[in-house]
Amino acid sequence: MSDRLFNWYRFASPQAFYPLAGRMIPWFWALAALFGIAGLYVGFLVAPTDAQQGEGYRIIFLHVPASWMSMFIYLVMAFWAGLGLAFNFRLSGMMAQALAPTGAMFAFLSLWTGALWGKPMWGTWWVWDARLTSELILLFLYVGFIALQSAIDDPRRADKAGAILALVGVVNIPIIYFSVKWWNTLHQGSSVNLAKSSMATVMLWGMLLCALACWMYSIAVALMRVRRIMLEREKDTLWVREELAREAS
Amino acid sequence: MIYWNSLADFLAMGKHGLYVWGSFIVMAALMILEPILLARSRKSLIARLKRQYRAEKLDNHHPPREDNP
Amino acid sequence: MLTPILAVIVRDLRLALRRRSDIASVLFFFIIVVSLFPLGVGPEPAQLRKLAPGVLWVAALLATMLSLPRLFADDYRDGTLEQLALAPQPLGLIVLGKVIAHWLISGLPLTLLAPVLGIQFDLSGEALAILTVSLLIGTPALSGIGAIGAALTLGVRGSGVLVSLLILPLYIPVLIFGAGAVDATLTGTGAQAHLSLLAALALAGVFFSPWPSAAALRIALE
Amino acid sequence: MLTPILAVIVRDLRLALRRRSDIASVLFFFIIVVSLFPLGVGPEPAQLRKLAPGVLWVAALLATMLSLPRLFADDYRDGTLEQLALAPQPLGLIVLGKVIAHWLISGLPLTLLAPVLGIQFDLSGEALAILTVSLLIGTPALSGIGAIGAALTLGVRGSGVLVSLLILPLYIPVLIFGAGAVDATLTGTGAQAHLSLLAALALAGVFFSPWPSAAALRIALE
Amino acid sequence: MLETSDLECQRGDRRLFAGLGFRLDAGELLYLRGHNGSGKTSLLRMLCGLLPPAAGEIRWRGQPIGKLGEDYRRELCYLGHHNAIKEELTPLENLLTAAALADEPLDEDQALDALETLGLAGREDLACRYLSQGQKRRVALARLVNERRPLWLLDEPFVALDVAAVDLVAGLIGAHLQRGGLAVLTTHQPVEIAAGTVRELVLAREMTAC
Amino acid sequence: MLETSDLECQRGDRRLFAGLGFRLDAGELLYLRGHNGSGKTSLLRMLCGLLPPAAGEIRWRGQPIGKLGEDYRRELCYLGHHNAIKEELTPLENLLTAAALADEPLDEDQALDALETLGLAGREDLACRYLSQGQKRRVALARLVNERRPLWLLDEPFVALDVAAVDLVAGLIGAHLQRGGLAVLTTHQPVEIAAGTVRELVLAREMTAC
Ligand code: HEM
Ligand SMILES: Nc1ncnc2c1ncn2[C@@H]1O[C@H](COP(=O)(O)OP(=O)(O)OP(=O)(O)O)[C@@H](O)[C@H]1O
Ligand SMILES: Nc1ncnc2c1ncn2[C@@H]1O[C@H](COP(=O)(O)OP(=O)(O)OP(=O)(O)O)[C@@H](O)[C@H]1O
Ligand SMILES: [Mg+2]
Ligand SMILES: [Mg+2]
Repeated sequence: MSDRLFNWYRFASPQAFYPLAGRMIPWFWALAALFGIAGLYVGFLVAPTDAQQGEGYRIIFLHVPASWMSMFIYLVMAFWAGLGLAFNFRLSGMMAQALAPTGAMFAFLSLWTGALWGKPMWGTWWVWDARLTSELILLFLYVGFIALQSAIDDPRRADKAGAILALVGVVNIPIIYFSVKWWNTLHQGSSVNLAKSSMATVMLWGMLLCALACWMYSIAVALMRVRRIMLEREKDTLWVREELAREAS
Repeated sequence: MIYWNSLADFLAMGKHGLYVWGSFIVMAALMILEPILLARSRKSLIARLKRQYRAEKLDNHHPPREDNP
Repeated sequence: MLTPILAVIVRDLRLALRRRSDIASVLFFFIIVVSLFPLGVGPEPAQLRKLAPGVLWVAALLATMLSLPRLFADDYRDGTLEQLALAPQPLGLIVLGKVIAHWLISGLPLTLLAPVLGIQFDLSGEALAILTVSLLIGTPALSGIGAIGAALTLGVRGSGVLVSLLILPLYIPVLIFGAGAVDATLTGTGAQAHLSLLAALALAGVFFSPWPSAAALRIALE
Repeated sequence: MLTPILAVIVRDLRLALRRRSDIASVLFFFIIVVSLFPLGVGPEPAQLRKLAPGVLWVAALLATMLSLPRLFADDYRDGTLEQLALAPQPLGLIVLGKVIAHWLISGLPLTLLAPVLGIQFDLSGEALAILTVSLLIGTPALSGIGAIGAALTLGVRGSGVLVSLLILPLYIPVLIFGAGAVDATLTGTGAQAHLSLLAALALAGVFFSPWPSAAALRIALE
Repeated sequence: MLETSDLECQRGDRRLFAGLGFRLDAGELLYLRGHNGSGKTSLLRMLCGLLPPAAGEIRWRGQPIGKLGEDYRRELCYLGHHNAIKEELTPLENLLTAAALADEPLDEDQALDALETLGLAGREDLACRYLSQGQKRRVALARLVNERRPLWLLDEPFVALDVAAVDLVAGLIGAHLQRGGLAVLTTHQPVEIAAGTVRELVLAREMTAC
Repeated sequence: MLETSDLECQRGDRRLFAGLGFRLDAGELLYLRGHNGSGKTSLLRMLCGLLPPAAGEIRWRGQPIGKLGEDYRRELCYLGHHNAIKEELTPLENLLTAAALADEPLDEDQALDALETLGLAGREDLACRYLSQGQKRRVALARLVNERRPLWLLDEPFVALDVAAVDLVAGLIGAHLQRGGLAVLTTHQPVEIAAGTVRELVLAREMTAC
């Protein structure tokens, strides 16, 4: 094993990561709050009404960030899971496990806000449209991942089984993303286009700020959760005892 | 700068207040609830671990595992 | 490369013939689900015709899902799975054999039965043909995808619900395209597109799924 | 006389809690079957309301049938059934305990879930109440009658179909009176008659069926 | 106390034994011997009443066991090839459940003691699925520690046990015989059991009874 | 040929053994000994490659078995606690199927001979469900008659066998060793096996290797 890889490995050890994560969490909370306030200010107070959709379009500032995060978190989770399967890092399984509930929450929020948007816009809460269906599948995948992991007692085995499921489910992500292109559906196509945005710049800004807020939020929550998982899984090691003793004092 | 004329207008959101605020409240609630629940479960976990360590110290078996990655 | 697949298929088929009631119970379940609905809904032909693709496909899906938990569980319990994992061939090929055998035991008979049951719903000849074709193409995907779920939940606490929870979302596209094909024929828009998507799903399901399944089985055996 | 029944119930409930997913899978199946149909059929409330009793009852019946094969099979395989047969109490009482436990694990949760799912079908409050009551009365009959089938499957080799064939005709009256009760409420003719017939079926099912089941089990053990 | 006369066993179209008769009294041990497939398990299951004999009769305290029914079952304890334990439950739960179903009083302390006797201390709360083969057998055998019913029918109790556990179980059976119990036993291993009278019954093509 | 170094086994939160190393060469027999639950089965499964060790390495002909993969599996024959036979199939079918799945040529005559060697003549066409416990084990062991792969890993092969069958299987293992094969064996029964070198490895709290 080369020296560099070894260092990487040490850094990826829970023992080294735990205090680091603890120091990073407040910063991400601060960033999340900052972007969140800015995004909501722009989106709900500054942005003008949409010509076709009226005020209902403001759901976009919630719906799009939630949808993006649900997909993005899945990719990150699958990445960690695959890493764990390939190299047997202890940290990677914990990261995957920590990300899943937050991802599931955003998938649910994407569905919820989408449904609440669909009623006024399309006149129905739900259609079996490709994007909507694949987003629903994403939520199921998250739930399945969580359920599978919690059904297996041995954490090593749980990590591996979860990793396989996560990797199999990755095919769903491009389907969600490109479904509006591949099938002509009720759902809106992609309108964020850096070259020539079809949206008013203000709207775009609001959306991006909200998305950034969700991103920072996800990182903060995932770090919190991974720290909890580390304590739980490594409770018999020396470092957890020392860490807890240090925190108490 | 601010687009709205009155608070009532803001709350009504055209005809779509129910939908917009329904989305917003659920999203906000979940995003606030999640970290709170996490912090609480962390606290109870730490309390449980401390109890366990004290019990182990009392009957003095189960030496802590060295960290071996 | 073919011999181990063949050996597994032959073995599984022979076992299925030995306990014929397993095949029969899948079919029987299918028949019951499909037949009970017209009874419950009432006999107006127009309404029945509209229900038909959904009911038949949902029934096929449920019947397949029912037989999944046993796909690996028996071999796991009596130690045969260990021996299969220790065979010199890649475990994926062996799983492929089991998937094919599973389809021959459950998917194929369902497909053959479907047109007969479709008559109850007053479907036209063309719609019946498309229904059969869609099942013929779609059921292998069900077996393939199902294998992943069965393998992942092997030996896991309370695996029954987990299989459905893991597999069902992946079945939804198959259901949509399958029922969609028949629907499209009924409404006259042509089933071509649905069928080719279904074929793609089936190919992916059958030839890709054995590998993650094999990995999951090795984990279960640890 | 009550202690062995209680002991069996406690044991089976504990086992069910240990593999909680078994209960969950029955419920999950029920939810899926009930929810997929409105999706397949389309959202017109009048049509849905007409479908509701049939779909809910058929789903409950299928969900119960799903959990039946495992009623005795696990105990048979690991030798516990032998021990139960050698217990000093009459085997019938033990089977009665198992039937009650089975109902608590499958029938009762289904019943509790049904009104929630019924809302999807746009049922009125009164119809929902009758639906729940009919399930509450009817599902014990399903467990009781099913026990006979499950016991016979253990004994009679390779003819699971035959058993379902024997059980299903016995299930159909339950289905008819159960769905009929809700239907009658919807059309305003009153559910009284249906419900009392259902109650008679349930009593007979629960208290009579353990004895033939016990006999079938003894044959299976020979 | 336990008598058989002219017992015949037919499985499929194969007659395993016929004309088998023996008599066992309080404090006596009967070894069933015979090669694999000679019908030992079948005979034990007949003695339990699970398998009706093709011919002949089994009597307990002078009465045919078919007539005694529950009264007979209340006096016997059978342990078969299968362990009859639930993999999902812990050893403690398994033991308590088995006692409850057999309608015998057993409190948790007794059960814990029994498990400890069989060397399962520290595994009381681990689901049986995780136990080793021998540990599973030990869980099944832990029933015997507090078992006071007079007739024990044990089908290869020593399988998968290590030497220490074999001695221990042999001791349990010896104590049972001392208390005036009866035991019928099959095993392919040579095991010493302290018993007043040891009878032996060899099931073979040419039957030899004692 | 088969070497392990510094092997560690962890099940749940229990460390069964650590720092285990041994070396086995052609014609040698390794007895694994240890009380119930000491980790013999776990070790055998590690040697098969089914269970990844928590630490340490297993080498076959100098190469780590993880790397060899199929080439290693082609050289080993494992027999576990479970018989790996299908109750619905007959002994003959079971044997032929097992050979086909293990990618070994075996024709019907050879299979029949193997079954006859194990005393199953006359039962070739009876579904295994009807066989006695010992007969089922014999069906599983019949594989060994024509087995020519060099490494045999046998987990309590003698369980449920009668004396004649134990001798027979011991003879099969002896012949295998004579041919230059290797065998790793666990058993709680005292069995004589003719072997050039017999090693012994005791798994216990305090590990003793040879
Ligand atoms: C439950 C229903 C819905 C689901 C599951 C859903 C899902 C998604 C997903 C996954 C995305 C992100 C994908 C991407 O950026 O390409 C997205 C974006 C979007 N959705 Fe939805 N959606 C739903 C309903 C709606 C409704 C009713 C509308 C409006 C009428 C809508 C409008 C949009 C818009 C405008 C975007 C941003 C597209 C872009 O700019 O890239 N969605 N939705
Ligand atoms: N249907 C059948 N047809 C023919 N033979 C049968 C049938 N059912 C059982 N047998 C035979 O009956 C015998 C049953 O033997 P049993 O299980 O009582 O043997 P055992 O003495 O306990 O053997 P072991 O020492 O192996 O446990 C076996 O030889 C089996 O082959
Ligand atoms: N999840 C777990 N938690 C704690 N202990 C476990 C867990 N899983 C397995 N074990 C223990 O690991 C050991 C496994 O032992 P193994 O099956 O290898 O024993 P063995 O030497 O083959 O015993 P036997 O002679 O009884 O076959 C047992 O002691 C068992 O209790
Ligand atoms: Mg026997
Ligand atoms: Mg073992």
